Amino acid sequence: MSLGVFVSDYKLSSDTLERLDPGKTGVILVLNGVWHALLKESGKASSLLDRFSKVYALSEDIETRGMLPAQVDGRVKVVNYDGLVDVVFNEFEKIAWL
Amino acid sequence: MSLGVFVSDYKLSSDTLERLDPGKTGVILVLNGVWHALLKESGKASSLLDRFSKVYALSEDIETRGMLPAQVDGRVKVVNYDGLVDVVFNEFEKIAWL
Amino acid sequence: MGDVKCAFIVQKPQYKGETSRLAMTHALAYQTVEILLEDGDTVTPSLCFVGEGVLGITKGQKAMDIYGITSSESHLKNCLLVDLDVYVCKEDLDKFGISVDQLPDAEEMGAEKTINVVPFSEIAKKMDEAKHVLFF
Amino acid sequence: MGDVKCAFIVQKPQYKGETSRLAMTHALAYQTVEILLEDGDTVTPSLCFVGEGVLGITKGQKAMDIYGITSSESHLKNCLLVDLDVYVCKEDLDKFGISVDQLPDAEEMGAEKTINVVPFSEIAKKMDEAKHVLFF
Amino acid sequence: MGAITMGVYPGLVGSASYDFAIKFAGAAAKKGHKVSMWFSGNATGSVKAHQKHLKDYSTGEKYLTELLAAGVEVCTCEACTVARGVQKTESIEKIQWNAMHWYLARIHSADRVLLIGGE
Amino acid sequence: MGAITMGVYPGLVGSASYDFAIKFAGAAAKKGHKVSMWFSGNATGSVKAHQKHLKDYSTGEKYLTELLAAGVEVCTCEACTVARGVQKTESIEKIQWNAMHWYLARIHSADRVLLIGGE
Repeated sequence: MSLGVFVSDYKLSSDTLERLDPGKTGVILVLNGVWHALLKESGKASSLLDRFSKVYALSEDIETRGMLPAQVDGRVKVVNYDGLVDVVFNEFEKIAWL
Repeated sequence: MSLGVFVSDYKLSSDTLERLDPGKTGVILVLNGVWHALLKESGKASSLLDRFSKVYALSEDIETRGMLPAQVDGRVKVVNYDGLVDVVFNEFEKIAWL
Repeated sequence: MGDVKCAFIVQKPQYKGETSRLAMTHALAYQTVEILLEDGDTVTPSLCFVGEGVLGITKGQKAMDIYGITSSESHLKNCLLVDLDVYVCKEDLDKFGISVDQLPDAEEMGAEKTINVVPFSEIAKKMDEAKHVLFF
Repeated sequence: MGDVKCAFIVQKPQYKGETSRLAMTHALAYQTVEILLEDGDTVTPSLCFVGEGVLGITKGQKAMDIYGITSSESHLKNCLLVDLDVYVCKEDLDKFGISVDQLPDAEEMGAEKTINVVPFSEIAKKMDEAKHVLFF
Repeated sequence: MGAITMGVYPGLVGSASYDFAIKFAGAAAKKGHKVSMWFSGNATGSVKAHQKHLKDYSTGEKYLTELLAAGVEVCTCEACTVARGVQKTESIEKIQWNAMHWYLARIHSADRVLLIGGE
Repeated sequence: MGAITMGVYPGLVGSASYDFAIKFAGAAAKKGHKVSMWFSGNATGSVKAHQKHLKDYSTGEKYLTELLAAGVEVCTCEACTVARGVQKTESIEKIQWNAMHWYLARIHSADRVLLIGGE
């Protein structure tokens, strides 16, 4: 897995994510990006979770918003800041903030 | 015409505009909002121009971006900062920046 | 001029920039504005959450524990406590799958007001009735 | 470590915040970075414009006349002048109806490089080849 | 002539919406309208005096000083400003310092209110 | 242990992405990684000393001071900073002042680069 992309917003303001090869890209949900792991808009989970097989979400940002890690979609791996540091150094070759 | 809404971005990050009554709302395109008056995305002008009958665009922001008022869609009235002040005081009862 | 009604429409989610939070703190200031006005003059904001603005106003927030800042939940409770009218768009809550039970109240603080969950048409009416509309 | 390749991907339009402009000014700094590095070490950014990032890079900009600031056009020309590789996504230009003729060159300043209009797949390749990817 | 109260929130040095606010305020004042500006959030950083005006940065002290000279009233949110480490003694002259109710009071007397809140 | 270079651009007081940058830098430093932070754009306003830490504002001097004490290297873009009226003498101690090539040099030696540029 080559590129880890940080997503920090719920509304995606960028088309870039759709163009990245999901075979070489993982997603790290932080800040308001964690809503992708929590909400079912009109009953449906975020399309990000269908598209990318490796998805992380930051527990501190989930709890800041009054939500619980237990409410997170099963496909998402929840990590705290400490764990996120390991994800950045060990799970991807490079990272980027979209 | 009651509410004049400033649109300052090209990508619309808000659903609010779609929900406003076009019979009571006009649009003022400034900053990157002027791209709505200039671009034909995949050959089609911005849907804002179909939806709202009263649309203004700021000439200074068109020219800053290297475009010319002549390239503006015919449904849009081009004003400069001076004219915009009159639009704000005379054409709408209230204004808002979306 | 008497009372000036304002519609404060929050459409950005909490916890990104400051704008959506400033909607609440500015609304709270309606309590003290009379210091600067003539007798009988008032400003009355209605605080309305629509679109993505309904994100980040649910209860149980841990912003103080984690980031050391006052939570949006806490600001919202203060708004209720000082008798501001607070409206949250029902269609948007439904769309995001957020239930009314997840919204906070400030009963334990002695607030008489609660959050009004209303259709967007009600919020549009607040905008119509207001002299000024401010999007946050 | 020799040369470190970076892909600078500009996806925000010019003239909103500073980020998309800072992509160019930071790329330009590659000329002077050797002051701080060991002999033989270099950093080579490729400057790529994609999505909305292709907005605000066309020629004829009047930013200096109107707002008193250096135009993005001028920064872009400087990038060409110092031999940076600049790529603009063809699909995005086509989508927005911007023609290649509208893009500036810096021939009159003596630049040898010109803007490369390329399919997105070429830009994806730059990201693959780079050690670091920075989105602006 | 009318009165307009402008709120400038996360407008910042280098932000196009801040530039817009400054230019629009100047145009309205030139036409004889009364203009009151309220700075909150990150816009408050811009009241710091002794800014170096570089061509790469879209706004700065000189524009604010011109506005003040043209009779535009500018007030910064005191809490927001000191949170950014800028003290009243370091402020551009003639800028007022007050709390949020100043903004609401100026809204009360305004014919038009424009809150520029976009990030 | 690795080295990470973080660019913080329009991150600001009151901005969640700025808060993230600070907390992440702290977590990485705690694990023994070398952390270098480059402030450009509006993030540079945050190097001003004597910030009043209010509970309503998410970040401030105290977090930066803690990072510096933990060995995190912080450098601000000099041009961006003086454009905002903040002089070197008014800066939080131990923050470096330099030009953009500082950032590129730290990118050269980094294992990971994270540019937080979102507005």
